[in-house]
Amino acid sequence: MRKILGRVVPAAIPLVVFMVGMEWLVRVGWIKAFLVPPPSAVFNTLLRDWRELFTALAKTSAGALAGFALSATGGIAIGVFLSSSRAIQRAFYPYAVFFQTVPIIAVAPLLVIWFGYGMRTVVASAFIVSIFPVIANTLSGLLSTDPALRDLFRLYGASNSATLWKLRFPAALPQILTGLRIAGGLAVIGAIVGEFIGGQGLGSVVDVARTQQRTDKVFAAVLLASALGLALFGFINLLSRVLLRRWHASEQD
Amino acid sequence: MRKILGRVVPAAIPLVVFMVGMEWLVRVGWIKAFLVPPPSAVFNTLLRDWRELFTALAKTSAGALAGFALSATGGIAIGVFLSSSRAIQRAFYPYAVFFQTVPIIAVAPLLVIWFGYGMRTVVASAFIVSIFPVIANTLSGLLSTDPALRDLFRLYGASNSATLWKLRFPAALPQILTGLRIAGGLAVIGAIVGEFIGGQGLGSVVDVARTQQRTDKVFAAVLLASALGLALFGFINLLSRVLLRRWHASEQD
Amino acid sequence: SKSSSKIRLALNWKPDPEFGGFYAADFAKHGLDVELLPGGSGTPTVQMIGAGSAEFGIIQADELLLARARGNDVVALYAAFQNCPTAIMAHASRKLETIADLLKSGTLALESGLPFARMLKKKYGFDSVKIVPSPGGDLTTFLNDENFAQQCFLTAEPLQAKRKGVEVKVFPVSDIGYNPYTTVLAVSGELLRKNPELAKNMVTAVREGWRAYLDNPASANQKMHGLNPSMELASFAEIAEAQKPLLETSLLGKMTTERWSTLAAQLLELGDIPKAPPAAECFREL
Amino acid sequence: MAVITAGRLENGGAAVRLHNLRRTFDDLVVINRLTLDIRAGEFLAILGPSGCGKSTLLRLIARLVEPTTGTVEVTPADLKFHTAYVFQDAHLLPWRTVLENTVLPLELMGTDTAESAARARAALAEVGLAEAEVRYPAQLSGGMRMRVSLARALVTQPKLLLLDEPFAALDEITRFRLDIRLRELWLERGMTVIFVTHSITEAAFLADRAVVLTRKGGGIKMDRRLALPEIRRNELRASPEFGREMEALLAAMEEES
Amino acid sequence: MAVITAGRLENGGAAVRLHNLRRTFDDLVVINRLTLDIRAGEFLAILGPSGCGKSTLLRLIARLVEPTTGTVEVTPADLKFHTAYVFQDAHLLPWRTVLENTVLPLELMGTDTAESAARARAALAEVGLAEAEVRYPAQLSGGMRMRVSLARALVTQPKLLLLDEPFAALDEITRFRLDIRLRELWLERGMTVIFVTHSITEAAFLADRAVVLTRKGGGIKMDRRLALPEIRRNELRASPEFGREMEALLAAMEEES
Ligand SMILES: Nc1ncnc2c1ncn2[C@@H]1O[C@H](COP(=O)(O)OP(=O)(O)OP(=O)(O)O)[C@@H](O)[C@H]1O
Ligand SMILES: Nc1ncnc2c1ncn2[C@@H]1O[C@H](COP(=O)(O)OP(=O)(O)OP(=O)(O)O)[C@@H](O)[C@H]1O
Ligand SMILES: [Mg+2]
Ligand SMILES: [Mg+2]
Repeated sequence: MRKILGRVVPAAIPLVVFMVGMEWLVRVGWIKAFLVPPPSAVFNTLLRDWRELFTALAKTSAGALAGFALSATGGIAIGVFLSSSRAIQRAFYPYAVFFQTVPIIAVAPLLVIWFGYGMRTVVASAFIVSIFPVIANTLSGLLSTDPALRDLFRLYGASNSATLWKLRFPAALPQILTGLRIAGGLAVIGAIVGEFIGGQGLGSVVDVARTQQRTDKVFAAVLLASALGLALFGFINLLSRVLLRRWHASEQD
Repeated sequence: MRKILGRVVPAAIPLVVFMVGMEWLVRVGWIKAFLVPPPSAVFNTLLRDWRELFTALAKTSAGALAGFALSATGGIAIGVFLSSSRAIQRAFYPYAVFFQTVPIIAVAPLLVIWFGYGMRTVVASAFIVSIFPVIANTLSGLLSTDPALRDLFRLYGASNSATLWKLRFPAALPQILTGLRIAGGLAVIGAIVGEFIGGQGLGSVVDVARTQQRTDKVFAAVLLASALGLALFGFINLLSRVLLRRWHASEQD
Repeated sequence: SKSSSKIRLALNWKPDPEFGGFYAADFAKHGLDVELLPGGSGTPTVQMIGAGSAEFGIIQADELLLARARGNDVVALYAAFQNCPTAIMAHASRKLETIADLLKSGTLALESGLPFARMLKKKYGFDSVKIVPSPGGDLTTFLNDENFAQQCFLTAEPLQAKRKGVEVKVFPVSDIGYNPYTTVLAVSGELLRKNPELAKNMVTAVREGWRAYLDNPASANQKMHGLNPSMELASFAEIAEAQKPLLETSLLGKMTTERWSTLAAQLLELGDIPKAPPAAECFREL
Repeated sequence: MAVITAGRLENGGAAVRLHNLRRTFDDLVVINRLTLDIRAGEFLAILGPSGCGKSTLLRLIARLVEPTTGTVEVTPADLKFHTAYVFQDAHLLPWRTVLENTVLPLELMGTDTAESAARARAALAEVGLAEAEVRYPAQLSGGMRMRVSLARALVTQPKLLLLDEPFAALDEITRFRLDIRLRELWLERGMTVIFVTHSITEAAFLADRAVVLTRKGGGIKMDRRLALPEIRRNELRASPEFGREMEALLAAMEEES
Repeated sequence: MAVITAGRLENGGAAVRLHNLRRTFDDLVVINRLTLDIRAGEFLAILGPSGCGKSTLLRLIARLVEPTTGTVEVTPADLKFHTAYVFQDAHLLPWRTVLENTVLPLELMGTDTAESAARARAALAEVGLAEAEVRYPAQLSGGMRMRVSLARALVTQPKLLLLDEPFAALDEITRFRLDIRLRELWLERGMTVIFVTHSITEAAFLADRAVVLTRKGGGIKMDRRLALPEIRRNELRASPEFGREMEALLAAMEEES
């Protein structure tokens, strides 16, 4: 309990300071309420429209999580594939970059036609947006294996797959987890962009609220999206803690 | 020359295969041309509209590069700041995540109002979208310093800044470069999204071409955006090669 | 006076015939130095006016009512489109007679959150049609799927579809009684109070601009094509011709209390605004 | 004794033939024109000043480094099942406990898990680390890490055992004990052992043949068969034969310094 | 002789007082009730079986590890300018060349660059690495890496020099040479040296006082002042006094094994 408090309180302090400051700035009129709503209004909206917002959040969560799961597995798989030789990297890594720089909005019609309106487009969008960091971090982690340990495995005639799973992958884990940390937030963004196109969830709420000039609702939805991002982030931190605590410097106090 | 060819050729093979395949699929009618234009049409457009497209590319490049430069410096600075203590991480890292998950499109009005039409909004958008990977990778790199080396610096009473610049930063460099690799592509995307709102560059070309049913032009613009992303990527790879060649496993053959 | 400083007019889309009058206007003649700022998808012109990041902006009448309800003091000065160009188009092959027919099957893409969408829903119900977000001027899905209908601009997408060889049937939303002024020149209440002279000059210049454009769109079209080369010159001429009925040349920008009141009442009924503002607050005749 | 010797010959160990070997790093010639025949079942010590190329030679034999020119021939050829290597540094996997590290070679060879664990525990007991099996490398002392590395090499039953100063980080008492144990194991198993050491005493005590490398130029300074009994006990260290061998080695080493 | 001794006393070195020291890692008691007074300018050798806590003791003295209970007092107190430490592993920065690694402590202390480089080169020459200054750590042999680490410790002029088996990875000839050189430096500079070694001979040859730690329990088994001349030459190794000291140390060590 103490421990949890010890983690939440430091994170909450800047938030509280920020909120109070915003409320004050809006109240005295330095910031116009139709641009940035006062935090109190956002809270009111969260309470008043909670049913709509939380239903939307549930959908977005499902889309983002599915996209994230695909990115995590796909990104690691592609990273592993790319790590197998310099030639393969040269041949295919540029395409991963290519894939990353395609603006979803430009290929929206293709998404809709291939995946239809709704969840599948959302998942595809979350996936496309979030896979590259996993690939890049996995690859760079896999390429950084201590050459001495690689020699050890070579000596014992370890198969490629044994070398991968017993050496290179565990050694790359800290970096892969960093890739996942980045992918988590991007999957949420990707899901929301997908929802602009595919029409559901928080993306849809934001879209409607924007046309309605309901900044309070836009911010409430953004807040929920961020909370989802934070939850994913927290989950990966936990995973990182569990997996690395015993041996890696980054998880030792 | 040989060396350059040796790098370009493997990367070009899948491209050529893909292009020829697409052309064929579109020609025989398996893929409808209004969905995905045949590569030949995209090339024609590139040639015919080159002036418009390259002017747009120049603008997008400027925006993306400026955003990327800000992300690189800002992200490293924030990563360094976060690495200074667990308490600071707990207090501020969540906000970086928060910042990352805000969909640009939802806060577009704020961007335009704060930064005005045009370049500054584009730069801001590129910056917002691309900073998190730099932060995450910098932080995780800085936290992974070999404890034995940290002891060495402690022993010699190294100041925090000396420990940072002479130990933790160089040790984190491989991971920071990975962060920059990710940020490069994202800066391009961010710039284009910013251009949808701020109205210029390739973003604008895509935006208009979409409403004009000019898929060929949309694809031509996307292709140029990707080329920009690739150029940034290539630049970071080069940097990585120069900085790490002498000592890091990931840059040794 | 103020007229020497630069004045920004924020458009909500790229240069195209919809803004012909603004590009045809000779602002200098009225002592104005105006910069036209082309926008893109999601350019928030209403907020920009309110926040002072543009002195003037192009908005829709319903946007203005929503803005005022949210505490954003924006006032309409000149309504270019007397009739709302927003419409719904469907494949002609479906042989639909009315909007009601259209809502009985298939998919309809609507821009999320617009009042008329809720009006449609209230009137006919969306039970048997699938509502999806508008692809914003892109016709890919429409061309690909006969049972796909989408919101459009009377003067834009239908022409595009025809060019792609698809016959369409178009239902203007004014048919269901929803007809807000569109492409409205607006200004912040504050600026209007401080510098009514400036606003007056602006309106005069714009009115003359539209008159000139209606008489001869060619040179303004040329200028806009230069700024927006992705749109072909032929399209400019075609659209300029097609939009004439919507502009109602006889009125040239004039607005009436009655129409503003009707719109306010409609939005109030839909629950989009908490109370209807007096029409006089919403627009100013200069 | 004869029984063990017979066992040793039966197994045979691996034979290593180095022919006209040369290895350079950029401009640096580390090994040059080196020809050496190591018979199956031999116990060879390699000596030489720091930086002369001992580790590089072992790595060449283990095929972890390719020769620039010349050949390395190991028979039987399948390194995978026949070679074990104790590197100069421990090179443990930081995410595995001591036991998990020790079991690794068996895991890689696909040995059944229950048996692997038993063998790993036995090897750990051999190096005096029975109690540390659940600790992680970061929690060990330098000498303990090297002993884990040694245990890891001993769990397999290699035909060729390459040791790069395995006992350098150990106190003399433990070192002497392990010296004797290693010699015993060699007698029992009949493997070929190539042992790099800095200790002339240790080389003389353990090996049947000693090679001293030249400081520069990457060649062989001395190749000497040691005339000492098969079974070595601590008493040997005080004997005149031992002194004689020591002196010969020392002389060769000193010339190279 | 007297001159050097005077110089030594003048400088004085640092004094170290350990009082009732205890250090545990989780359940493991590594150092317990350890009280030890090390006079300024003393040359102390620490011996003990692998894993007994020697490195931990050095780390406690260097304040890299906090005592669980008890106190460590070093006078003068400013570690930064007075302590140098050769760790058991080389711990070089992989992105710096040999010269850049050697110069590091001076850089961290803010010494002028030109002078630093000269001093670093001198230190490298001392350990026989003058030619390797532009190489990177990954291009060095194990012994070369340890020598760089040694050079890095010697560039500063520490009052307290902590050495954790610095010569373990070196051949005996080089080792003997460095033994003598270290003793000379100690005499010249008059610093306090605490020297962890596994070699009983080396302890006897170098130190004025030797402490043997117990295998378990983290205490002191023996604390002995060595009755040997101030200047040590290789001939000493054959002398009867030397033999006597060796035997005493060996006995203590053996009891702990
Ligand atoms: N960080 C740590 N966490 C847990 N246990 C540790 C840690 N550091 C050292 N130990 C334990 O403390 C004991 C003493 O370690 P230390 O490194 O001081 O031994 P040592 O005398 O230097 O041994 P060696 O001669 O092998 O270097 C060992 O049992 C070791 O496992
Ligand atoms: N990867 C490498 N790149 C460049 N030079 C290298 C490399 N590996 C070894 N060397 C050089 O080769 C020489 C021999 O190194 P090696 O490690 O074989 O020496 P060694 O005899 O084992 O020395 P030590 O007793 O110090 O361990 C050294 O000069 C070393 O600097
Ligand atoms: Mg070596
Ligand atoms: Mg130790």
